[in-house]
Amino acid sequence: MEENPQYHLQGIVREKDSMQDFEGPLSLILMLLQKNKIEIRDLKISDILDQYLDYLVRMQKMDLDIASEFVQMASHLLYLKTRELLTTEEEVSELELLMESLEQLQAKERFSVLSGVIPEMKKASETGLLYFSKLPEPIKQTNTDYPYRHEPKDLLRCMLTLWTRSGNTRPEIEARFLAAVPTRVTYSIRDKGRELIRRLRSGPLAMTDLYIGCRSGSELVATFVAVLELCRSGNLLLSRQEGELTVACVGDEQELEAILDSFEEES
Amino acid sequence: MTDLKSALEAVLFAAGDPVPIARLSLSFAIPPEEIESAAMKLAEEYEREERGIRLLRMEDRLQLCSAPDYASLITRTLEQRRPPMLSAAALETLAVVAYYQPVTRAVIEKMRGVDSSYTVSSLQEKGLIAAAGRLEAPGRPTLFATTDLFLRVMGVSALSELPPLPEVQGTEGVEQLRKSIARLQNAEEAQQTLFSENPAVEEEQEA
Amino acid sequence: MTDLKSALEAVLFAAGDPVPIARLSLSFAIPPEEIESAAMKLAEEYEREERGIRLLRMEDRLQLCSAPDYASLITRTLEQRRPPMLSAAALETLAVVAYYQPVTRAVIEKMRGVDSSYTVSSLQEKGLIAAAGRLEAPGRPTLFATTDLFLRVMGVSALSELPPLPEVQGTEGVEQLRKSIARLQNAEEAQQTLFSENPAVEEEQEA
Repeated sequence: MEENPQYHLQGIVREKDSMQDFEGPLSLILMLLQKNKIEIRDLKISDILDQYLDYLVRMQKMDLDIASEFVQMASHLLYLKTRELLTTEEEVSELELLMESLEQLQAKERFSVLSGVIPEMKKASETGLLYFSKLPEPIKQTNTDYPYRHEPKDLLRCMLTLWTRSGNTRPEIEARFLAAVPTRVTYSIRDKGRELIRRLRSGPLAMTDLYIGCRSGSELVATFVAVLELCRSGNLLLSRQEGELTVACVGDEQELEAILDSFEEES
Repeated sequence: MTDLKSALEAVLFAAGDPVPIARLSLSFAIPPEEIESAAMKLAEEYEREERGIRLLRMEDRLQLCSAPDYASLITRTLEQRRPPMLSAAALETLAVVAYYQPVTRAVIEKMRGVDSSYTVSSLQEKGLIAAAGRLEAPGRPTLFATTDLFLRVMGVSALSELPPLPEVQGTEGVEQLRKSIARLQNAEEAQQTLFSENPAVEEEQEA
Repeated sequence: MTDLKSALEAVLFAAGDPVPIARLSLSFAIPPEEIESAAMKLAEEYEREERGIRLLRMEDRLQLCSAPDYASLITRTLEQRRPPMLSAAALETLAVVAYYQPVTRAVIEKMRGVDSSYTVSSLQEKGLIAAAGRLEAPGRPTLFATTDLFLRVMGVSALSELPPLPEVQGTEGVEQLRKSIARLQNAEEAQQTLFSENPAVEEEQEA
């Protein structure tokens, strides 16, 4: 066969029902190939594709199902073609040939028995295909908590496994990789008040100076509350000098100590 | 309706897919026989009252489905394509898988005498057959078996309910081939005994 | 059941989702009022007979769903299997987080010697560890710490109740760790013997 054969796809599709084993134009080609009616070498797949697309356009029916069917069959055709190109002739003994044909004959016999039940299966399927199932309803998940108990000593065992794995020694972790564990430092207002009084004994200070030394939010809050409390009891005097608030301390030591005691009770 | 039947209806409705009787028995905390008998009563009730739903059994699983009478109304309302009827090729392949399962594609092709890769993959896509392990042979080919959907489509609740196969009758051709093979094998063995230096060893190997 | 109610049941069953009354009216070729009244009768029937399904009306759409009474039974039956237990890798990662928290994934990986991104995220998903800020270092990696659920899983009420790791470094630390595990093991066994009513049975079990 020199020239590529022309397949008249329109006709093929119309004759669908009369064809035994084929559901589209390409499966007819596959069937012809298998029955050695045409040679796979003579097939130009691009030609078939052109004809097929042409057919689809003419039918004005670019159906995705049909298109995917086509791709599937075209890929199988390519497979057949590559297999054809790659296989080499093998020598087969007479015995092997006979065995092969025996197997084929037996397979055919077993198959011919099936033909007796196929009409019944066909009839059953005509009703059976009319049952529709439904999609599952979404399930409300109940408890997603991890539902098991473990023993604390299992954690120790794990650590032992890790340490023995790393050569029987505890792995060292460089300090820069470890987070400074956020320690909750609480400042008592009484201590803060005492500290304020001590600092102010040596002379008045700018209000901002009181806060500059604070290292954390909670220290700032403690300082602020202590200032407020001491103001309320009249032991701190605030004055504005050149736009800046200055704080001075008044009152004797005993009085101040009594006031500090009262802070503790409140906090 | 009794509580048990209602509960079964609710669970099967929510599941959509087939639910194993064993699982129902476990979560309902009653023996599987009671689930089965309630299911049977419910299925009969649906039929008798000509309801829109059916309860089907597939081996040891239960599933609710719509009644086949309303198939075209359903496809029309839901704008679905009507399920295409099975082609002759599909039915042939299905029959081979159903009666000789689990089978490889090679066996299907040998029996049908035609390449069946397309039909096999399309049946797989339709959910009528499914991969069921691999054959322990060179290339480890996939084995195929039928599914719950296959039982539903065939209108049976178990593989054993499929129509029985007629007996295989050995044809003359098979007999003749068998004889030829035996003759060839004998001739080959005779040849080997002739050339073997030590017949005793040869015999031992045969034993 | 009348044809119309059965048909409605079948179509709503197969749809699963809500179906507009208008669409039903179109495909059934009857006025929407008839669809509505059939739907109402069907809904009443479901209620009256205490069935496992209910017909809901949402605005101008109809939907079948399982009866709420059976919600927990449905969940129990259809829920996926219980989640898997922690793997050895996950438990290791959890131990590192527990004893070195807050830690970055880099530290966990350094201690374990293997990539731990999967186990870290799976522990996070299970709610046993959680992100707890970022390390003030280049890249600001996430720090992980254990959660309250972790305490419950371990059966302790505070991290301080976990058995402590030995303070010493190096090989000696490993030895000490071995000893404290043995001590805990012995204490546990002693406890068991103390509470067992019949020591003979206990011995038998051990044999």
